[in-house]
Amino acid sequence: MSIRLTEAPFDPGALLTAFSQGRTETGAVATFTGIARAEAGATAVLELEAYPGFTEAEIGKIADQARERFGLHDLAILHRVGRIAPGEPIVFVATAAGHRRAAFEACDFLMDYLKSRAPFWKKERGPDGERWIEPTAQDHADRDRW
Amino acid sequence: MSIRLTEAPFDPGALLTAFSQGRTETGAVATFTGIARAEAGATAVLELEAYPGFTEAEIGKIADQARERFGLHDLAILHRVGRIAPGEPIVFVATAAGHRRAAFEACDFLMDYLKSRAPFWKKERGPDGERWIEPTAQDHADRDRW
Amino acid sequence: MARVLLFGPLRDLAGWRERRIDAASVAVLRSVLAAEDAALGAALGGKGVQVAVDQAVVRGDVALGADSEVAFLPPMSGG
Amino acid sequence: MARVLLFGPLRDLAGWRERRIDAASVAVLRSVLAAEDAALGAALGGKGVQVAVDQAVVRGDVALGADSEVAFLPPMSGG
Repeated sequence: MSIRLTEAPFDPGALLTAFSQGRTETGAVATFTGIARAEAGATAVLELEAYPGFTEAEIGKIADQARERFGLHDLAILHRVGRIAPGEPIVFVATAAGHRRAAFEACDFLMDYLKSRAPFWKKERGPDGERWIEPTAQDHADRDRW
Repeated sequence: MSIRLTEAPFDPGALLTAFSQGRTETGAVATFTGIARAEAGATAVLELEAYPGFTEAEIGKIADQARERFGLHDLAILHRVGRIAPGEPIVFVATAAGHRRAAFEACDFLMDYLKSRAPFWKKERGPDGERWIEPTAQDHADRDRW
Repeated sequence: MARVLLFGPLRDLAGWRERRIDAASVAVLRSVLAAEDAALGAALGGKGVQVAVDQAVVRGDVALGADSEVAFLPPMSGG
Repeated sequence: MARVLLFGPLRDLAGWRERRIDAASVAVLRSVLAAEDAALGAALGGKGVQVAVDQAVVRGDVALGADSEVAFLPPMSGG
Protein backbone atom coordinates (compact mmCIF):
# COMPACT_ATOMS: atom_id res chain seq x y z
CA MET A 1 0.00 0.00 0.00
CA SER A 2 1.42 3.37 -1.02
CA ILE A 3 0.07 6.79 -0.04
CA ARG A 4 2.13 9.76 -1.14
CA LEU A 5 1.97 13.49 -1.74
CA THR A 6 4.06 15.18 -4.42
CA GLU A 7 4.80 18.74 -5.45
CA ALA A 8 5.96 17.65 -8.90
CA PRO A 9 3.79 16.84 -11.92
CA PHE A 10 3.39 13.10 -12.43
CA ASP A 11 2.44 10.64 -15.16
CA PRO A 12 -0.48 8.42 -14.09
CA GLY A 13 0.56 5.86 -16.70
CA ALA A 14 3.93 5.31 -15.07
CA LEU A 15 2.14 4.67 -11.78
CA LEU A 16 -0.22 2.15 -13.41
CA THR A 17 2.71 0.36 -15.04
CA ALA A 18 4.38 -0.11 -11.66
CA PHE A 19 1.14 -0.99 -9.89
CA SER A 20 -0.06 -3.64 -12.35
CA GLN A 21 3.19 -5.56 -12.74
CA GLY A 22 3.73 -9.02 -11.30
CA ARG A 23 0.17 -9.60 -10.13
CA THR A 24 -0.60 -13.23 -10.91
CA GLU A 25 -3.45 -13.48 -8.38
CA THR A 26 -5.06 -10.08 -9.02
CA GLY A 27 -7.76 -10.18 -11.67
CA ALA A 28 -8.73 -6.53 -11.57
CA VAL A 29 -6.99 -3.16 -11.39
CA ALA A 30 -9.10 0.01 -11.42
CA THR A 31 -7.62 3.48 -11.53
CA PHE A 32 -8.85 7.01 -11.37
CA THR A 33 -6.93 10.10 -12.45
CA GLY A 34 -8.29 13.53 -11.58
CA ILE A 35 -7.09 16.27 -13.92
CA ALA A 36 -7.22 20.03 -13.35
CA ARG A 37 -9.79 21.40 -15.76
CA ALA A 38 -9.34 24.69 -17.57
CA GLU A 39 -12.96 25.52 -16.55
CA ALA A 40 -14.19 26.60 -19.95
CA GLY A 41 -11.18 28.67 -20.92
CA ALA A 42 -10.59 30.52 -17.67
CA THR A 43 -6.91 30.08 -16.89
CA ALA A 44 -7.40 28.96 -13.32
CA VAL A 45 -4.44 27.63 -11.37
CA LEU A 46 -5.19 25.39 -8.42
CA GLU A 47 -3.16 25.59 -5.27
CA LEU A 48 -3.51 22.65 -2.92
CA GLU A 49 -2.21 22.66 0.60
CA ALA A 50 -1.75 19.57 2.77
CA TYR A 51 -0.47 18.99 6.29
CA PRO A 52 2.45 16.65 5.56
CA GLY A 53 2.35 13.57 7.74
CA PHE A 54 -1.16 14.26 9.03
CA THR A 55 -2.71 14.24 5.55
CA GLU A 56 -1.12 10.92 4.55
CA ALA A 57 -2.09 9.39 7.92
CA GLU A 58 -5.73 10.46 7.59
CA ILE A 59 -5.89 9.12 4.03
CA GLY A 60 -4.28 5.94 5.34
CA LYS A 61 -7.13 5.38 7.80
CA ILE A 62 -9.67 5.47 4.97
CA ALA A 63 -7.41 3.33 2.80
CA ASP A 64 -7.35 0.70 5.56
CA GLN A 65 -11.16 0.81 5.66
CA ALA A 66 -11.26 0.33 1.90
CA ARG A 67 -8.86 -2.61 2.00
CA GLU A 68 -11.00 -4.36 4.60
CA ARG A 69 -14.40 -3.49 3.18
CA PHE A 70 -13.63 -4.40 -0.43
CA GLY A 71 -11.05 -7.13 0.17
CA LEU A 72 -8.37 -5.30 -1.78
CA HIS A 73 -5.05 -6.94 -2.58
CA ASP A 74 -3.36 -3.54 -2.78
CA LEU A 75 -3.92 0.14 -3.40
CA ALA A 76 -1.90 3.22 -4.31
CA ILE A 77 -2.72 6.89 -3.91
CA LEU A 78 -0.64 9.82 -5.17
CA HIS A 79 -1.88 13.38 -4.62
CA ARG A 80 -0.40 16.59 -5.95
CA VAL A 81 0.09 19.55 -3.64
CA GLY A 82 1.21 23.07 -4.46
CA ARG A 83 0.43 24.84 -7.73
CA ILE A 84 -1.31 22.76 -10.39
CA ALA A 85 -1.82 24.02 -13.92
CA PRO A 86 -4.83 23.12 -16.12
CA GLY A 87 -4.38 19.74 -17.76
CA GLU A 88 -2.10 18.41 -15.03
CA PRO A 89 -3.12 15.35 -13.00
CA ILE A 90 -4.10 16.16 -9.41
CA VAL A 91 -4.77 12.73 -7.99
CA PHE A 92 -4.20 9.10 -8.93
CA VAL A 93 -5.86 6.17 -7.19
CA ALA A 94 -5.27 2.52 -8.10
CA THR A 95 -6.96 -0.51 -6.53
CA ALA A 96 -6.21 -4.21 -7.04
CA ALA A 97 -8.70 -6.96 -6.24
CA GLY A 98 -9.63 -10.47 -7.28
CA HIS A 99 -12.65 -9.29 -9.22
CA ARG A 100 -13.66 -6.10 -10.94
CA ARG A 101 -16.66 -5.07 -8.84
CA ALA A 102 -14.49 -4.74 -5.71
CA ALA A 103 -11.75 -2.86 -7.57
CA PHE A 104 -14.22 -0.36 -9.08
CA GLU A 105 -16.15 0.22 -5.87
CA ALA A 106 -13.04 0.70 -3.76
CA CYS A 107 -11.61 3.22 -6.26
CA ASP A 108 -14.93 5.10 -6.34
CA PHE A 109 -15.13 5.05 -2.51
CA LEU A 110 -11.58 6.37 -2.12
CA MET A 111 -12.16 9.16 -4.63
CA ASP A 112 -15.38 10.25 -2.91
CA TYR A 113 -13.46 10.51 0.35
CA LEU A 114 -10.48 12.29 -1.21
CA LYS A 115 -12.69 14.86 -2.96
CA SER A 116 -14.95 15.65 -0.01
CA ARG A 117 -13.16 15.16 3.32
CA ALA A 118 -9.45 14.53 2.93
CA PRO A 119 -7.18 17.05 4.69
CA PHE A 120 -6.46 19.43 1.85
CA TRP A 121 -7.17 23.12 1.46
CA LYS A 122 -7.77 24.24 -2.07
CA LYS A 123 -7.40 27.67 -3.59
CA GLU A 124 -8.26 28.64 -7.13
CA ARG A 125 -6.46 31.54 -8.81
CA GLY A 126 -8.33 32.86 -11.81
CA PRO A 127 -8.61 36.09 -13.79
CA ASP A 128 -10.92 37.46 -11.04
CA GLY A 129 -8.47 36.82 -8.21
CA GLU A 130 -8.23 33.94 -5.81
CA ARG A 131 -10.68 32.07 -3.61
CA TRP A 132 -10.69 29.14 -1.24
CA ILE A 133 -12.87 26.27 -2.40
CA GLU A 134 -15.21 24.10 -0.35
CA PRO A 135 -16.48 20.67 -1.42
CA THR A 136 -19.54 20.90 -3.66
CA ALA A 137 -22.96 19.60 -2.67
CA GLN A 138 -22.31 16.83 -5.22
CA ASP A 139 -19.08 15.88 -3.42
CA HIS A 140 -20.98 15.55 -0.15
CA ALA A 141 -23.77 13.57 -1.79
CA ASP A 142 -21.21 11.25 -3.38
CA ARG A 143 -19.56 10.70 -0.02
CA ASP A 144 -22.89 9.93 1.64
CA ARG A 145 -23.53 7.02 -0.73
CA TRP A 146 -21.16 4.87 1.33
CA MET B 1 -12.14 6.78 -29.69
CA SER B 2 -9.91 3.76 -30.10
CA ILE B 3 -11.01 0.10 -30.13
CA ARG B 4 -8.31 -2.43 -30.87
CA LEU B 5 -7.43 -6.09 -30.55
CA THR B 6 -3.85 -7.26 -30.07
CA GLU B 7 -2.06 -10.59 -30.02
CA ALA B 8 0.91 -9.12 -28.18
CA PRO B 9 1.23 -8.46 -24.45
CA PHE B 10 0.70 -4.81 -23.58
CA ASP B 11 1.45 -2.37 -20.76
CA PRO B 12 -1.74 -0.70 -19.46
CA GLY B 13 0.36 2.15 -18.07
CA ALA B 14 1.64 3.13 -21.50
CA LEU B 15 -1.97 3.28 -22.69
CA LEU B 16 -2.99 5.48 -19.77
CA THR B 17 -0.05 7.80 -20.40
CA ALA B 18 -1.18 8.31 -23.98
CA PHE B 19 -4.86 8.57 -23.07
CA SER B 20 -4.49 11.13 -20.30
CA GLN B 21 -2.18 13.57 -22.06
CA GLY B 22 -3.28 17.00 -23.26
CA ARG B 23 -6.75 16.91 -21.71
CA THR B 24 -7.37 20.40 -20.38
CA GLU B 25 -11.18 20.06 -20.34
CA THR B 26 -11.37 16.50 -19.00
CA GLY B 27 -11.56 16.34 -15.23
CA ALA B 28 -11.76 12.59 -14.87
CA VAL B 29 -10.10 9.53 -16.39
CA ALA B 30 -11.10 6.09 -15.14
CA THR B 31 -9.41 2.90 -16.27
CA PHE B 32 -9.85 -0.80 -15.77
CA THR B 33 -7.25 -3.47 -16.44
CA GLY B 34 -8.27 -7.11 -16.38
CA ILE B 35 -5.40 -9.48 -15.62
CA ALA B 36 -5.27 -13.24 -16.19
CA ARG B 37 -5.30 -14.85 -12.75
CA ALA B 38 -3.24 -17.92 -11.92
CA GLU B 39 -6.41 -19.36 -10.32
CA ALA B 40 -4.85 -20.43 -7.03
CA GLY B 41 -1.69 -21.90 -8.46
CA ALA B 42 -3.14 -23.87 -11.36
CA THR B 43 -1.06 -22.92 -14.38
CA ALA B 44 -4.00 -22.08 -16.61
CA VAL B 45 -3.38 -20.44 -19.95
CA LEU B 46 -6.24 -18.54 -21.50
CA GLU B 47 -6.84 -18.61 -25.20
CA LEU B 48 -9.14 -15.93 -26.54
CA GLU B 49 -10.56 -15.95 -30.02
CA ALA B 50 -12.17 -12.98 -31.73
CA TYR B 51 -13.69 -12.43 -35.17
CA PRO B 52 -11.46 -9.63 -36.44
CA GLY B 53 -13.48 -6.74 -37.81
CA PHE B 54 -16.78 -8.05 -36.45
CA THR B 55 -15.58 -8.04 -32.83
CA GLU B 56 -14.28 -4.45 -32.98
CA ALA B 57 -17.48 -3.33 -34.73
CA GLU B 58 -19.73 -4.93 -32.11
CA ILE B 59 -17.68 -3.40 -29.29
CA GLY B 60 -17.88 -0.08 -31.15
CA LYS B 61 -21.69 -0.15 -31.01
CA ILE B 62 -21.61 -0.44 -27.23
CA ALA B 63 -18.87 2.16 -27.01
CA ASP B 64 -21.10 4.60 -28.95
CA GLN B 65 -23.90 3.88 -26.47
CA ALA B 66 -21.53 4.58 -23.59
CA ARG B 67 -20.33 7.86 -25.09
CA GLU B 68 -23.89 9.07 -25.47
CA ARG B 69 -25.27 7.77 -22.19
CA PHE B 70 -22.43 9.02 -19.99
CA GLY B 71 -21.41 12.09 -21.99
CA LEU B 72 -17.87 10.81 -22.44
CA HIS B 73 -15.18 13.00 -23.98
CA ASP B 74 -13.28 9.94 -25.16
CA LEU B 75 -12.69 6.25 -24.57
CA ALA B 76 -10.13 3.59 -25.43
CA ILE B 77 -10.42 -0.19 -25.40
CA LEU B 78 -7.61 -2.66 -26.03
CA HIS B 79 -8.31 -6.39 -25.82
CA ARG B 80 -5.82 -9.25 -26.03
CA VAL B 81 -6.55 -12.25 -28.23
CA GLY B 82 -4.61 -15.48 -28.60
CA ARG B 83 -2.73 -17.14 -25.76
CA ILE B 84 -2.54 -15.21 -22.51
CA ALA B 85 -0.34 -16.30 -19.62
CA PRO B 86 -1.21 -15.76 -15.94
CA GLY B 87 -0.30 -12.25 -14.81
CA GLU B 88 -0.70 -10.74 -18.28
CA PRO B 89 -3.28 -8.01 -18.91
CA ILE B 90 -6.28 -9.19 -20.97
CA VAL B 91 -8.25 -6.00 -21.36
CA PHE B 92 -7.78 -2.27 -20.82
CA VAL B 93 -10.61 0.26 -20.82
CA ALA B 94 -10.15 4.01 -20.32
CA THR B 95 -12.90 6.62 -20.16
CA ALA B 96 -12.60 10.41 -20.05
CA ALA B 97 -15.37 12.69 -18.80
CA GLY B 98 -15.91 16.06 -17.21
CA HIS B 99 -16.62 14.53 -13.82
CA ARG B 100 -15.70 11.32 -12.08
CA ARG B 101 -19.13 9.72 -11.70
CA ALA B 102 -19.59 9.54 -15.48
CA ALA B 103 -16.06 8.24 -16.04
CA PHE B 104 -16.44 5.49 -13.43
CA GLU B 105 -19.90 4.40 -14.55
CA ALA B 106 -18.98 4.29 -18.22
CA CYS B 107 -15.88 2.20 -17.48
CA ASP B 108 -17.92 -0.17 -15.33
CA PHE B 109 -20.65 -0.40 -18.01
CA LEU B 110 -18.12 -1.17 -20.77
CA MET B 111 -16.42 -3.86 -18.69
CA ASP B 112 -19.73 -5.54 -17.86
CA TYR B 113 -20.48 -5.71 -21.59
CA LEU B 114 -17.00 -6.90 -22.52
CA LYS B 115 -17.02 -9.66 -19.91
CA SER B 116 -20.50 -10.99 -20.62
CA ARG B 117 -21.52 -10.44 -24.24
CA ALA B 118 -18.67 -9.22 -26.41
CA PRO B 119 -17.80 -11.47 -29.38
CA PHE B 120 -15.01 -13.53 -27.89
CA TRP B 121 -14.66 -17.25 -27.34
CA LYS B 122 -12.55 -18.22 -24.39
CA LYS B 123 -10.73 -21.45 -23.71
CA GLU B 124 -8.81 -22.30 -20.57
CA ARG B 125 -5.92 -24.78 -20.72
CA GLY B 126 -5.06 -26.18 -17.31
CA PRO B 127 -3.45 -29.29 -15.85
CA ASP B 128 -6.74 -31.17 -16.40
CA GLY B 129 -6.96 -30.34 -20.09
CA GLU B 130 -8.84 -27.60 -21.86
CA ARG B 131 -12.38 -26.30 -21.75
CA TRP B 132 -14.45 -23.56 -23.34
CA ILE B 133 -15.71 -20.99 -20.86
CA GLU B 134 -19.12 -19.35 -20.67
CA PRO B 135 -19.84 -16.08 -18.85
CA THR B 136 -20.51 -16.64 -15.15
CA ALA B 137 -23.87 -15.98 -13.50
CA GLN B 138 -22.13 -12.97 -11.88
CA ASP B 139 -21.15 -11.64 -15.31
CA HIS B 140 -24.78 -11.83 -16.44
CA ALA B 141 -26.01 -10.22 -13.23
CA ASP B 142 -23.46 -7.41 -13.64
CA ARG B 143 -24.60 -6.84 -17.20
CA ASP B 144 -28.26 -6.72 -16.17
CA ARG B 145 -27.62 -3.79 -13.81
CA TRP B 146 -27.61 -1.43 -16.81
CA MET C 1 -17.25 -20.11 -53.30
CA ALA C 2 -18.31 -18.58 -49.97
CA ARG C 3 -15.65 -18.20 -47.31
CA VAL C 4 -16.92 -20.12 -44.27
CA LEU C 5 -15.57 -19.39 -40.78
CA LEU C 6 -16.10 -21.35 -37.58
CA PHE C 7 -15.39 -19.97 -34.12
CA GLY C 8 -14.84 -21.30 -30.62
CA PRO C 9 -16.15 -24.79 -29.85
CA LEU C 10 -17.51 -25.15 -33.41
CA ARG C 11 -13.97 -24.93 -34.76
CA ASP C 12 -12.75 -27.61 -32.34
CA LEU C 13 -15.69 -29.86 -33.24
CA ALA C 14 -15.19 -29.50 -37.00
CA GLY C 15 -11.41 -29.61 -36.92
CA TRP C 16 -11.14 -26.63 -39.26
CA ARG C 17 -11.45 -22.89 -38.96
CA GLU C 18 -11.90 -21.65 -42.51
CA ARG C 19 -12.91 -23.24 -45.79
CA ARG C 20 -14.24 -22.23 -49.19
CA ILE C 21 -17.54 -23.94 -49.99
CA ASP C 22 -19.86 -23.54 -52.94
CA ALA C 23 -23.40 -22.77 -51.73
CA ALA C 24 -26.13 -20.45 -53.02
CA SER C 25 -27.59 -19.71 -49.61
CA VAL C 26 -27.02 -20.21 -45.88
CA ALA C 27 -29.59 -23.05 -45.90
CA VAL C 28 -27.76 -24.82 -48.71
CA LEU C 29 -24.47 -24.31 -46.90
CA ARG C 30 -25.93 -25.91 -43.76
CA SER C 31 -27.06 -28.93 -45.80
CA VAL C 32 -23.65 -29.33 -47.41
CA LEU C 33 -21.89 -29.16 -44.04
CA ALA C 34 -24.38 -31.54 -42.37
CA ALA C 35 -24.03 -34.05 -45.20
CA GLU C 36 -20.30 -34.39 -44.66
CA ASP C 37 -20.30 -34.03 -40.83
CA ALA C 38 -23.58 -34.77 -39.05
CA ALA C 39 -22.28 -33.68 -35.63
CA LEU C 40 -21.18 -30.34 -37.03
CA GLY C 41 -24.49 -29.93 -38.84
CA ALA C 42 -26.38 -30.44 -35.56
CA ALA C 43 -24.05 -28.06 -33.70
CA LEU C 44 -24.50 -25.31 -36.29
CA GLY C 45 -28.24 -25.41 -35.57
CA GLY C 46 -27.67 -25.50 -31.80
CA LYS C 47 -29.05 -23.09 -29.24
CA GLY C 48 -27.52 -19.66 -29.37
CA VAL C 49 -25.48 -20.17 -32.55
CA GLN C 50 -25.72 -17.06 -34.71
CA VAL C 51 -24.81 -16.62 -38.36
CA ALA C 52 -23.09 -13.55 -39.76
CA VAL C 53 -22.92 -12.88 -43.49
CA ASP C 54 -20.31 -10.32 -44.46
CA GLN C 55 -19.88 -9.48 -40.77
CA ALA C 56 -23.57 -8.69 -40.12
CA VAL C 57 -25.71 -11.06 -38.07
CA VAL C 58 -28.59 -12.50 -40.15
CA ARG C 59 -31.68 -14.54 -39.27
CA GLY C 60 -33.26 -17.28 -41.38
CA ASP C 61 -32.04 -18.00 -44.88
CA VAL C 62 -29.94 -15.54 -46.85
CA ALA C 63 -28.60 -15.83 -50.40
CA LEU C 64 -24.81 -16.02 -50.73
CA GLY C 65 -22.69 -14.44 -53.42
CA ALA C 66 -19.39 -15.66 -54.81
CA ASP C 67 -17.41 -13.62 -52.31
CA SER C 68 -19.68 -13.89 -49.27
CA GLU C 69 -18.11 -14.47 -45.90
CA VAL C 70 -20.26 -16.69 -43.66
CA ALA C 71 -19.38 -17.01 -39.97
CA PHE C 72 -20.99 -19.39 -37.49
CA LEU C 73 -20.82 -17.81 -34.04
CA PRO C 74 -21.46 -19.99 -31.00
CA PRO C 75 -22.62 -18.26 -27.80
CA MET C 76 -20.12 -15.52 -27.01
CA SER C 77 -18.21 -15.86 -23.81
CA GLY C 78 -17.10 -12.29 -23.34
CA GLY C 79 -13.43 -11.49 -22.92
CA MET D 1 7.91 26.86 22.62
CA ALA D 2 5.15 25.05 20.75
CA ARG D 3 5.38 24.99 16.98
CA VAL D 4 2.12 26.51 15.72
CA LEU D 5 0.86 25.82 12.19
CA LEU D 6 -1.98 27.48 10.30
CA PHE D 7 -3.57 26.05 7.16
CA GLY D 8 -5.73 27.25 4.30
CA PRO D 9 -7.73 30.43 4.85
CA LEU D 10 -6.38 30.78 8.41
CA ARG D 11 -2.88 31.20 7.03
CA ASP D 12 -4.05 33.89 4.60
CA LEU D 13 -5.93 35.69 7.38
CA ALA D 14 -2.99 35.63 9.80
CA GLY D 15 -0.32 36.34 7.21
CA TRP D 16 1.90 33.55 8.53
CA ARG D 17 2.07 29.81 8.29
CA GLU D 18 4.32 28.73 11.13
CA ARG D 19 5.55 30.30 14.37
CA ARG D 20 7.03 29.25 17.71
CA ILE D 21 4.91 30.44 20.60
CA ASP D 22 5.27 29.83 24.33
CA ALA D 23 2.00 28.44 25.75
CA ALA D 24 1.27 25.78 28.39
CA SER D 25 -1.98 24.64 26.77
CA VAL D 26 -4.14 25.05 23.70
CA ALA D 27 -6.43 27.40 25.59
CA VAL D 28 -3.48 29.62 26.58
CA LEU D 29 -2.25 29.56 23.01
CA ARG D 30 -5.67 30.70 21.75
CA SER D 31 -5.56 33.61 24.23
CA VAL D 32 -2.08 34.64 23.15
CA LEU D 33 -3.06 34.59 19.48
CA ALA D 34 -6.37 36.42 20.07
CA ALA D 35 -4.59 39.11 22.09
CA GLU D 36 -2.31 40.03 19.22
CA ASP D 37 -4.84 39.48 16.36
CA ALA D 38 -8.51 39.60 17.31
CA ALA D 39 -9.71 38.55 13.84
CA LEU D 40 -7.44 35.51 13.91
CA GLY D 41 -8.56 34.67 17.46
CA ALA D 42 -12.19 34.68 16.33
CA ALA D 43 -11.41 32.62 13.22
CA LEU D 44 -9.56 29.97 15.24
CA GLY D 45 -12.77 29.43 17.24
CA GLY D 46 -14.89 29.41 14.09
CA LYS D 47 -17.23 26.67 12.94
CA GLY D 48 -15.49 23.53 11.80
CA VAL D 49 -11.97 24.56 12.80
CA GLN D 50 -10.21 21.55 14.34
CA VAL D 51 -7.03 21.48 16.40
CA ALA D 52 -4.36 18.81 16.07
CA VAL D 53 -1.61 18.36 18.67
CA ASP D 54 1.33 16.32 17.46
CA GLN D 55 -0.72 15.37 14.38
CA ALA D 56 -3.70 13.96 16.32
CA VAL D 57 -7.00 15.84 16.42
CA VAL D 58 -7.93 16.88 19.97
CA ARG D 59 -11.08 18.34 21.53
CA GLY D 60 -11.22 20.88 24.33
CA ASP D 61 -8.11 21.99 26.15
CA VAL D 62 -4.88 20.02 26.04
CA ALA D 63 -1.57 20.69 27.80
CA LEU D 64 1.36 21.51 25.51
CA GLY D 65 4.96 20.42 25.98
CA ALA D 66 8.09 22.23 24.90
CA ASP D 67 8.17 20.43 21.54
CA SER D 68 4.45 20.18 20.86
CA GLU D 69 3.21 20.84 17.34
CA VAL D 70 -0.19 22.55 17.26
CA ALA D 71 -2.07 22.82 13.99
CA PHE D 72 -5.28 24.77 13.38
CA LEU D 73 -7.22 23.05 10.60
CA PRO D 74 -10.06 24.94 8.92
CA PRO D 75 -12.78 22.87 7.20
CA MET D 76 -11.07 20.52 4.76
CA SER D 77 -11.88 20.99 1.13
CA GLY D 78 -10.84 17.62 -0.18
CA GLY D 79 -8.34 17.38 -2.99
